[in-house]
Amino acid sequence: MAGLNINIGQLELKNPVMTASGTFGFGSEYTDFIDLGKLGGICVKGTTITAREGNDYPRMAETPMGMLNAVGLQNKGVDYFVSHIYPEIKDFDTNIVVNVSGSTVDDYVACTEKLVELEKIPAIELNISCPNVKEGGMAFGTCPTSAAEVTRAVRKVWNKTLIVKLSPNVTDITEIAKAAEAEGADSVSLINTLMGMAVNIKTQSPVLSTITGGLSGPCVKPVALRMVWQTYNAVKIPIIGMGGISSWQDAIEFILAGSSAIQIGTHNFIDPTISEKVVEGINQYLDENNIKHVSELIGALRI
Amino acid sequence: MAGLNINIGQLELKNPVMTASGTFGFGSEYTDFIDLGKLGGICVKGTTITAREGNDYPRMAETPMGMLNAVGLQNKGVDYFVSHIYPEIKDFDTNIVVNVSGSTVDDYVACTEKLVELEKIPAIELNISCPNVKEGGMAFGTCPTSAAEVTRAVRKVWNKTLIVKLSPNVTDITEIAKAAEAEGADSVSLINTLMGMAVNIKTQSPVLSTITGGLSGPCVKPVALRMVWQTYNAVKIPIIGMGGISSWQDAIEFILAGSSAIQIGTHNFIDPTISEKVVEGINQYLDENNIKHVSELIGALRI
Amino acid sequence: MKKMLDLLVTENTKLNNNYCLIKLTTVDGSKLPEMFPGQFVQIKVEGSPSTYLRRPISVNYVDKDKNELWLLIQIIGEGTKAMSTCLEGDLMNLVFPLGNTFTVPKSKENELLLVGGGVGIAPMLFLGSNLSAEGYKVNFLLGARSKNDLLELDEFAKYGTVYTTTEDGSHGEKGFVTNHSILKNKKFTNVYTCGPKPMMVAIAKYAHQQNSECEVSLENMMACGFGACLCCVEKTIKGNICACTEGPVFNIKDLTWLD
Amino acid sequence: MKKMLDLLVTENTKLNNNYCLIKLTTVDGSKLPEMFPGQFVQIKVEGSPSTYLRRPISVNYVDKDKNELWLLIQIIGEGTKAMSTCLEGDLMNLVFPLGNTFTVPKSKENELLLVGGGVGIAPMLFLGSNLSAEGYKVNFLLGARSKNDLLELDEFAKYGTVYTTTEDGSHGEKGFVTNHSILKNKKFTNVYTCGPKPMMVAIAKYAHQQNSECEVSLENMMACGFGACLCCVEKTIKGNICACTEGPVFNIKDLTWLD
Ligand SMILES: Cc1cc2nc3c(=O)[nH]c(=O)nc-3n(C[C@H](O)[C@H](O)[C@H](O)COP(=O)(O)OP(=O)(O)OC[C@H]3O[C@@H](n4cnc5c(N)ncnc54)[C@H](O)[C@@H]3O)c2cc1C
Ligand SMILES: Cc1cc2nc3c(=O)[nH]c(=O)nc-3n(C[C@H](O)[C@H](O)[C@H](O)COP(=O)(O)OP(=O)(O)OC[C@H]3O[C@@H](n4cnc5c(N)ncnc54)[C@H](O)[C@@H]3O)c2cc1C
Ligand SMILES: Cc1cc2nc3c(=O)[nH]c(=O)nc-3n(C[C@H](O)[C@H](O)[C@H](O)COP(=O)(O)O)c2cc1C
Ligand SMILES: Cc1cc2nc3c(=O)[nH]c(=O)nc-3n(C[C@H](O)[C@H](O)[C@H](O)COP(=O)(O)O)c2cc1C
Ligand code: FES
Ligand code: FES
Repeated sequence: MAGLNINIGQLELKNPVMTASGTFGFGSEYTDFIDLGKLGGICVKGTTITAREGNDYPRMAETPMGMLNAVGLQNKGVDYFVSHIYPEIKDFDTNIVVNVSGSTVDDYVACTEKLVELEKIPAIELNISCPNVKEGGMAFGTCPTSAAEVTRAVRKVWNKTLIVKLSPNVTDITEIAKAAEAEGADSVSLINTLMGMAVNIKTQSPVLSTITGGLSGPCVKPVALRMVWQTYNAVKIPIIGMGGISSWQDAIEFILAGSSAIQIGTHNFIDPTISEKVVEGINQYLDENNIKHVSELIGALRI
Repeated sequence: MAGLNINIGQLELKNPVMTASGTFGFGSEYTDFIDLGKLGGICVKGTTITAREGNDYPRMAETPMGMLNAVGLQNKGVDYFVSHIYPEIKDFDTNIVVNVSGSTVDDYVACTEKLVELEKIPAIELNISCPNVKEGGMAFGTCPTSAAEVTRAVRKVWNKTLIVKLSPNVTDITEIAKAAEAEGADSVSLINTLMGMAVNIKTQSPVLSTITGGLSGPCVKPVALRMVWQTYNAVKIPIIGMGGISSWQDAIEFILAGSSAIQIGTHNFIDPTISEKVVEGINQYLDENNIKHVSELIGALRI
Repeated sequence: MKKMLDLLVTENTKLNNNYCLIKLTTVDGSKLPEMFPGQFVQIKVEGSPSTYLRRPISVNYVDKDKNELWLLIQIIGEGTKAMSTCLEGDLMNLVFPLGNTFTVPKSKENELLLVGGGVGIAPMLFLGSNLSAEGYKVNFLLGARSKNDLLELDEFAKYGTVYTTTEDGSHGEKGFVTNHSILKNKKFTNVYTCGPKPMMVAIAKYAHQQNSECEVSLENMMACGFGACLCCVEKTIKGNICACTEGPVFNIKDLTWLD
Repeated sequence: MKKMLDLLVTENTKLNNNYCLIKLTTVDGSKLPEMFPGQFVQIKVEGSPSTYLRRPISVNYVDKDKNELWLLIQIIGEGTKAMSTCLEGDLMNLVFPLGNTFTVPKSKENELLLVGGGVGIAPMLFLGSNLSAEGYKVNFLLGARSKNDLLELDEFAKYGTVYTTTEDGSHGEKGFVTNHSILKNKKFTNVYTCGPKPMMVAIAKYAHQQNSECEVSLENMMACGFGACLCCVEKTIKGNICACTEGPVFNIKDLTWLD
């Protein structure tokens, strides 16, 4: 049994496998299938200062080896999270990371302030990369100055682990990563969804009510891996890699490319037990290759 | 039989179906499989002012519903093209578009000047978006100023149809498209490949000799469609859409999203007859939907 | 409790060119989890390159004696086509049982009408069989394009009176289910329906006029099927609600269809 | 002329756990296009979601009487696994014939050695059968891990003398083909080889020392297979050359392996 524990800032993960926000509900949706205690952590659904209805149906489309979604951050708001959801999930034997979204810097700060008191929330992930909301969201993540601004503001009110989640819809993701690092982010996670679109040729209309949506699943893996590698070579803070991971082999690819931890998103829908399988697979790979600790593998790509 | 002819600048296509540069050799590779005369046009392999050996093997990797390539513009140089290849292909009964690449603005101009005299080359496609060469290439396509600069310089020496091929590896593709339009491009074609990466976990090394490469195939279709739609709403010049087209249905999606013509790339490798099939499929779709001319479908998405 | 299980195909019968009936049981002979009418399963499609997500399919019937789960499949795209080629002895990976169930009426005296159109008949067989077993009076109203597309009629007949319509008049009354004379001739206290949306809307309107209770089963597009992605939402009077957990069965009063 | 054709599977024999032999013929009984030893086909894999590109497979043998094309397949990943499950009567889509061919020696007096390792034996059967039919003296040297992995021995025996090595000594000499005593005991004017790269390099070195002509058949990764993508290049003394059109057969003198 190889060593699997990984620290991201002050966040101590028993292993590098987490689940991605928006694909894992609040964790309880998966307790019939897996033991959450086996996972390094779970990122719960994007939370905003006030409740949001999200976008109209249809909100999804299947694409070659992937899917588009346009959920649009449907959630009941941070107060509901604090009063109703947190009590239900706080005793899970894993790290719960809250994914925080907003339309303005003040939104992010206000939402974060409500989470500070929650003992069992050791980390938040700032979602500055959601392509499915009209205001804010992705806009913060496509420009270094605004990424810096929101990171700085939240850093002031949040002393636990701060992860900034980056958008792949940019010319140079390392600029944004460096901006977040400079403002004190403990980690960057990437990638959020790539902006995409699907057309129904029978009705000659877009499939999604929002016309465009976010692409995820195995189809985006090569792009995600490339961005992890670029970012690994640009920042010193740990990277949480994701985008199309559907097997332990994929997870190893992300770790070799520079991820300290990984998140599994869309593939949870296809195999709700995949996260547990990835933990086992990583462990076995390390053993078979005589690697004592997973940290030896991070960014260890032989060039 | 619906009307299929489409004009791109002065370039007259008998139908909107073209093949994409780097995936169709110089056309002769496909004459065993199809009648080139059935196609609107073919874009031949990227040509540079001097010969290039391209990158080392391995140059490709399969990915979920796509592939990465790192060919790196291997070609014998424009002089060889003019003296040896052009005479062989000039009598094809279709439009031959030469894809022009370079490391400096002068390269692009010098290469273009050699092509001006060739009667049977009605158009060139400026490749300012190749992710597989160290200098120039994609760099020109990721910034509006340099895209403008190279377009302006080439426009001065090329009075036939000028198509500028855009990179998807940007925050806002419409800015680049608008820059090319402002400098007199007759059309923009998009998308070139998305920059991606693959890792071999057995050898713990990158699959490609160049570490990163260009992603193409059905996996990129949603991103390509989105960019065509965004660009259609930003420029007035015709758009040539591509990225993952593998059926006539895909081609219709691209036309509805705003493409005046389309190019088929990677899927030629899987089905070398696909381009002819797409022409037939579009024609049949138009007939079945009582559409008299394909131009009625361009950007006709019902929102 | 929801499970992810490989089940064994015991039978795959081609009912006509577009439909097949697949019967499944457990590999190790253990009992199938308890399922309720209206619930569905999420199937992993093997051998279809264009199918990445699972496909939701209703529980058509559960044969408790044989420990068999029936799925009635209409071939409409690559995923259902690949499923339809499975052979006896193959394994199919299912996540199930998912979703809610229909409401059982308070009184056994109630007159029940179960309306199915197209592949929407699938959940009606299981619902009818359960209600009839509990002593309710069940009437089925089934519609299809032609005689050939009216499926499982013998099965339906076991659990209630069967009325049919076909568009070409080759079986039952000619026309759509919504025009069947029984709707005028008889009064139903509870109406259950599944099928194409225009049909369900028409049936819902009829039920509304008659002051009957009406439940519809939706087929919204789904990614996960168990409440994790929020993709399958239906607009209700309480806002956007997941069709996979709080549905697929909805009381028409909660929807915004008749506004 | 290259073609894209659906061929009919007439036979699929499992040779051992990792290998199968698939025989194909035309659907309409028309004659198969002419093929030469060293050439290959590009197969479209059905039913494997992870396989997007075609898979290159050598022509193992062409049975002109039966109008049959043989493919010897080693199962190494999802694509070859899916191919190996094809059944008699299935269709397989091929783009073929592709690539160049081996050089026929000038004199029939020449002593020829055809060396195959692993699945690299595939093209050697076709090459040997053709050379033997033209009156050449053919010697085969075939290597594998163990007896069980030495395939088509009866077929090889029809066209020449067969020498074998196995790593565990269960058939022929123990060790690798490169250690076989015949290499010391006999002099060959022409050596042809296909197999794992280290084996081919060793054989090429041997041939070089012996001043023999040597041709190797490469298995570079390919996307198109017919010269359109420039992905399959091999570094040669003339620069990067496509293995799918100017290969897969190369004279070792043109490669940079021995530098
Ligand atoms: C809860 C539920 C229960 C169902 N029960 C059954 C059943 O018992 N038997 C049965 O045969 N089918 C049932 N369906 C429908 C079935 O899931 C779809 O027909 C199937 O997913 C289509 O997959 P495909 O790959 O064959 O077609 P695809 O290639 O995915 O689709 C073909 C076409 O149908 C459209 N389409 C696909 N799924 C949907 C959808 N859910 N809503 C609207 N349009 C869609 C696509 O956009 C496309 O145009 C049910 C669906 C749901 C949500
Ligand atoms: C000209 C030519 C002739 C061939 N002839 C035969 C033949 O007659 N019989 C036969 O069984 N095989 C032959 N091969 C090899 C065969 O094409 C591969 O084994 C096959 O493509 C693997 O596909 P897969 O989907 O099963 O495995 P994949 O899942 O694609 O690959 C499994 C592993 O093998 C590696 N791999 C796959 N293909 C290659 C390659 N070409 N070079 C290096 N590594 C690779 C992958 O990187 C991966 O690690 C030939 C190849 C070429 C180029
Ligand atoms: C249905 C769906 C909803 C998502 N919602 C969120 C969200 O609320 N916040 C967020 O940061 N990312 C969200 N994402 C993005 C994922 O967390 C992840 O970054 C992305 O899907 C790439 O990983 P994958 O390919 O493994 O899914 C969502 C993704 C999907 C598919
Ligand atoms: C092997 C390969 C080589 C390519 N070479 C070129 C090139 O020389 N010039 C160019 O502009 N684009 C080149 N491209 C990009 C394609 O023309 C096209 O833009 C891209 O592949 C997206 O389309 P597709 O998904 O249909 O392949 C190449 C693509 C591939 C796969
Ligand atoms: S399908 Fe995912 S929440 Fe309903
Ligand atoms: S495989 Fe495409 S050129 Fe050789």
